Amino acid sequence: MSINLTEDQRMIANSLAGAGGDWDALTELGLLGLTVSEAAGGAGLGVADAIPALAEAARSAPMGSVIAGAVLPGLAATALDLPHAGAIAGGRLRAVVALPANCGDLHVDGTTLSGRIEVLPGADTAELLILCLSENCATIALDSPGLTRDSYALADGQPAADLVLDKVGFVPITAPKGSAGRLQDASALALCADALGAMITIREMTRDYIATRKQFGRAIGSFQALQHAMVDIYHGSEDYLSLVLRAAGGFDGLDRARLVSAAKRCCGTRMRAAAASAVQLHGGIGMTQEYALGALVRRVLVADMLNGSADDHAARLGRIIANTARREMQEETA
Amino acid sequence: MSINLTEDQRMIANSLAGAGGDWDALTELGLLGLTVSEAAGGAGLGVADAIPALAEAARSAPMGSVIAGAVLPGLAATALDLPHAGAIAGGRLRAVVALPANCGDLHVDGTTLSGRIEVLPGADTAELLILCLSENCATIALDSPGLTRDSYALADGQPAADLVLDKVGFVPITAPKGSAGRLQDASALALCADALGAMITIREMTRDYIATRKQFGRAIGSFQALQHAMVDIYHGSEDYLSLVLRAAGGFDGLDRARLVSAAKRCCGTRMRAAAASAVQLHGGIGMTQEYALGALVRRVLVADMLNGSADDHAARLGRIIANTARREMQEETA
Amino acid sequence: MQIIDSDEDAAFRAEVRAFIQQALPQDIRDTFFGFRRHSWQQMIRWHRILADKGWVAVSWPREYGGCAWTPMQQYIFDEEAMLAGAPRLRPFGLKMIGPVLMRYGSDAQKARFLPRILSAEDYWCQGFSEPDAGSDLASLKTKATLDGDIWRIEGQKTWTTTAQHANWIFVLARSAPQAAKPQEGISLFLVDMSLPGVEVRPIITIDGDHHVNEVFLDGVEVGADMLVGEANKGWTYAKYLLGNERVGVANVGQAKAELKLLRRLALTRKRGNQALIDDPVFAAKLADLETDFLAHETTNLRMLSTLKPGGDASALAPFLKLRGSEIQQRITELASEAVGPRAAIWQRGEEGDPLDSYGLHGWLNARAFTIFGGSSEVMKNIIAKTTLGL
Amino acid sequence: MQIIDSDEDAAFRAEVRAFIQQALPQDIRDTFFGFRRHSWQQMIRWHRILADKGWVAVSWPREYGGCAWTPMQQYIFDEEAMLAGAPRLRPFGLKMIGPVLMRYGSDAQKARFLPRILSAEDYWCQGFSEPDAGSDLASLKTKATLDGDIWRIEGQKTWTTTAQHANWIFVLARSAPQAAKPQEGISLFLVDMSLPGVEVRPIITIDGDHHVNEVFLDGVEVGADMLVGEANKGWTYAKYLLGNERVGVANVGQAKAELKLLRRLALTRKRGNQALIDDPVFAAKLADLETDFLAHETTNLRMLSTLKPGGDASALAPFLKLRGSEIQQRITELASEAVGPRAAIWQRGEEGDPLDSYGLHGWLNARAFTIFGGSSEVMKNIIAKTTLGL
Repeated sequence: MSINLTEDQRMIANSLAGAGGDWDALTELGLLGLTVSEAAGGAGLGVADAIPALAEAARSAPMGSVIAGAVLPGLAATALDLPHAGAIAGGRLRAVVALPANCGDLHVDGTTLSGRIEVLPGADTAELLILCLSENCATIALDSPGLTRDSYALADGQPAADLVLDKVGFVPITAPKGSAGRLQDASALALCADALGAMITIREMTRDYIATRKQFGRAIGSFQALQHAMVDIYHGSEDYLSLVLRAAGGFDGLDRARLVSAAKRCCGTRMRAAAASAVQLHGGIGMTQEYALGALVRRVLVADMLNGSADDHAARLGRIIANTARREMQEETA
Repeated sequence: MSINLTEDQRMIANSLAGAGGDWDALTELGLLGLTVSEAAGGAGLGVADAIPALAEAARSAPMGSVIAGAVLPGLAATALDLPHAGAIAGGRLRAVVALPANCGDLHVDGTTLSGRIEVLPGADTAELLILCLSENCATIALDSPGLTRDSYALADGQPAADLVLDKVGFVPITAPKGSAGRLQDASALALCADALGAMITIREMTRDYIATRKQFGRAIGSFQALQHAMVDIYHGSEDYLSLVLRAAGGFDGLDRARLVSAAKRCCGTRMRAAAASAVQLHGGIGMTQEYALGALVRRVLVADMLNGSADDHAARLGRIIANTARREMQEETA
Repeated sequence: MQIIDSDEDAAFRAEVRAFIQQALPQDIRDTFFGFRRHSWQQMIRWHRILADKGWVAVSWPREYGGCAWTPMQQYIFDEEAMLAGAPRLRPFGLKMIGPVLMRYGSDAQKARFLPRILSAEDYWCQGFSEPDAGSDLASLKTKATLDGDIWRIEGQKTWTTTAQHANWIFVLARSAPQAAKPQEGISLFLVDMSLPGVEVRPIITIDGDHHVNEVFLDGVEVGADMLVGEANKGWTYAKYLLGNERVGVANVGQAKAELKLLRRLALTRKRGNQALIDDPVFAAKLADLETDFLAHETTNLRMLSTLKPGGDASALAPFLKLRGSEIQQRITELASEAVGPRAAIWQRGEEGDPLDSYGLHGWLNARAFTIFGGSSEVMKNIIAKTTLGL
Repeated sequence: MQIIDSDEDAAFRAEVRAFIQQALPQDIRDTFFGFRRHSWQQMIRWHRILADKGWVAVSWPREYGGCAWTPMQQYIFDEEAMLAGAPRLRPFGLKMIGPVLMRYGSDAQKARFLPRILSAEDYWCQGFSEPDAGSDLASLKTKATLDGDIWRIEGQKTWTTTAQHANWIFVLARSAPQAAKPQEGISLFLVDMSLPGVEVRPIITIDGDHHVNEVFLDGVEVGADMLVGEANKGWTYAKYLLGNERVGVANVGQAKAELKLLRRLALTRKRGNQALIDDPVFAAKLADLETDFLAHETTNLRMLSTLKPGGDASALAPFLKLRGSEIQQRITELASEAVGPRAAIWQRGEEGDPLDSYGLHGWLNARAFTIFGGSSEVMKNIIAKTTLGL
């Protein structure tokens, strides 16, 4: 099985895979405006279309930088109708989106903002911060006085930063109701798509490895316990693929929260375990930095760690399920 | 590995295994006074000594009736210093102990008691009810006016009953502090011991079955996936054996709650899964009522279901662990 | 991937729902929503109601009296029926021997048997497994000897579901004992269970119930017209049949209905001071189960969407069987936890405890799902070989 | 089974604790309790402190400068040292080649090497695995050719832990290539790493760290006095050595200390409005991990209690290795969860993030535990064969 793509999605996926995180290539190929509205000079791609393309591209290149630097800023600029949309689409302004999951203790004091924003991918080089917390959104120039950043790399290779805000000025934006939640879910699902691409590559590598690696005079893939472990990886990742694509397809419907949290939960439980199992099946070679597996595994882990933990998403699912049960009960007695 | 027993424990285990749930045999062999104090004519066995003997006996016979009809009443009679102790030890009075886990909504109204006691093993034929809820304990004659019972069998074969109390008279007893908690833990651990004996027999049966059953021209125990599943059952049950014996050995220490809950939790998680895996390894034959496996599996399940669920015990463990962490932190800063 | 009905499918769903609403008897509904198992009689009644409507063979072509529904329509119908509390029709005629006869049977066999499957005049059971041929089905020992125009069948079948109710059995038997491979030299026969030499003995399973049987075939004589297709080609037909069986046990609609019941159970039970469904630890387990179900449902639809009508589902079947049976088991796991200590009570009498499907009995019964119809281990072997090429 | 110190053991524990309290340097303690990994230098310092006290070889007989402690005393010492934040001494000399030399080595070898292991003048590494001989160690290809009185060793070893620090390596090499079975015709050699032809190349692992190496042996020449025991009997010595290695990785004391750190981490992190340790879902996972550790600790003690001093632990070893490595992995799993999003930050510089042992790095590093020193799959194969007779 593989990811079914439309012709357009396949073209975008190919471009994304070619450009990877290279900013100039992304600019040249016009990919920075992927999710910016057509009115503002972008391609106007919605989440439902962007996710399958991202997942496909993620099979050959990590998409973290693309998500943080292009997909999310474009979605935010479009959703909040920002004047910066054109500059973002044209690659003239590097923007980054901070969401509730990144923000611990931000507080507004009149016209300034103070607090910390943590582990924000892309924040190392961005010029504009788009802050989306519930209905209160804002833009902040990242060279504002009072704003300091501490940059580093994440385990999947993409750069990120912590931001400390000390009475930093901001431009308030009135966002349409639900924008922050929607962007938060888009961000979570985009991470899931990167992990999905990585996972499909992991499973292909692992299958090929055990089919050829010999120990005890035979391919290790002929040992039943290893076969069954490989089947679990394969079947689990097919199910995960189903969840990610379904969440993309249903992103604009009423079921968005449930579908996204299901995909993200699965990323942190079954896919994390599947990635570990893939290392196990590789044996020693899977433990080496040089071999491609490790970098792929780290992408699955980073996708799990950011934008709400697996337990956070299980808790949200639990609340949705309880509400469903109560509604069903009412419908029956009504 | 096997259960290490003292000479005395082995003698008791052999007698218990021989008598099974047969009341006359238990009376004849003097086993009804096993845990009644020596002063009252019993053998004065403590929990630490009774548990290994029970587990060993449980390898060949279900111990549910013995636990409900002899072990717990004896412990309760001794702990509460009941005048009935001698009659219980002599087999002249059938008693049964109700603990917090059995009692949902009991309430006292002056000198009478009302409410329900549910799924109480041994309550079908008992004459005396020993009720232990925190410091408030009581004895109740089971033929009292206002008391009705609904008897049935449990899935492990032992009889049990629900009791409905409607303004039933009782004899109040002032119990030493902590008696109910201690009896509740003794009851939980005794169930674990029954499941342990069953589990050891299950693993032996399963090993023997896969070593001899042939499919595809070879013993199914030569298939690696089945071997590994069998190793998990074996290793898991060794660990469970460790937990049960350790809880018995530490029953009179400060760590009782943690040790008992760990054993009970393991019964409901790993042992329940191991029992299911044993059925799976047997294939069709394991699904038949006629074959001995099913009755053993049901004992593991019943042990899990009574006296606090696996989640109840995990929650208790969680509280103990959190307290430990806080104490350790204080010790360090002190 | 969007799981939203097209306008056409939405109209179809509305039609289906309306029919079920008025046609499904209340007592059958109540059985399901009362956490009990449907009886055989209830299932047959529902079968006949559907037969009258012409909705009993959802995947069969119209020429044989089927609905010829698209996979999506079949899925919608199953989902609606299950969520309404309808019984599952047994697959042995409709999904197993029926399609085999359509593809490999003679015209006479089709004309004789297919209508009687639709009408429930015949009910079939499956004579495949034997005491020494379970997972290793190809090692079966039942013999069929041709004597003039008559096949004489001798052997023992086991784990035969609903043999106590069925009047026909399809039987795999070894017709060429000298064949080079065990898979060769096997034939598939249609056997009238009222014939002399057929004896059914019940097997009581660990849940205390009577689902399966031993079937003894003691020199049972059938005519050459009861041989399906060619002699010694039975393995081919059996593989086709098993593929269909395993797709069937994806059990998406039924699992969806069972999950609805489980939610209700968890809403009405207490843990501490709150509803069990609000307990974070139980809720996390339920969330994982619903997530895995959502994935299974979607994978199932993705796979079915690649399948042409009448196509060979054997490559997909092991995936659907594996996860479908696992999810059903996990539903019984959480259900028995939700029931609490009362789940330890052994079934009493015919009707049993109202919660008996959801207590220990449900759990014990569900153990069979990963054993029968191809064990999970065999499914994984097949996937490793055919899909992964290992 | 009681896990309460006897009076004697309690006195021993008090003595051990008092010594560690005054002897363990504060910076070493701080490294551990600051969630960081001990450096090689810290480990060597602690080794020398213990050597001065005579407490470095806890299981060795007194005649070789060991403590000759009972298994219970060894256990107590390990527990106290780990809980205080001490580094684990590397096993290659003390637990691997040392015991092999005591049992199979010549008097000259014992006299020369054992004291230098105690004093840390020599540090050993293990030349067993090869690129094509990992789980299937017996297929190793490194050759040893006898030329007069000189063995010439040619080959490549890999996954050699701490080869960058060690000055000696023990090497398995094929000395009789024509032997009937691959296990036969292997010899065990002691090789000075400063000899010409020995080259160490680092392998950077997925956690970005340098734990393991390739060791190339390019015509390295050693005298006959560097052969352990008899030629071609090396497999026997290797099995003895691996048994000891695997018992060592039960890692009970270390896991106990790591669990203490994990509890502290969970106490100081928040989930919602409460400490993470009070979150019911996290608490349930922690409870399961602590339960499995309690079981492992107890099983370990039960097993060791049946083992005579100096006895062959090979039957117990696979159990201890299997569960010990699994528990260590699960500690890193919960720890990285407790650290939260900051666990996604890649290590920076030498010192790294203070939480680096407990974030992603710890998790990645722990993947090795179920692979190296005998993979979990191989351990299960051994148990199935030797303990279960399958």
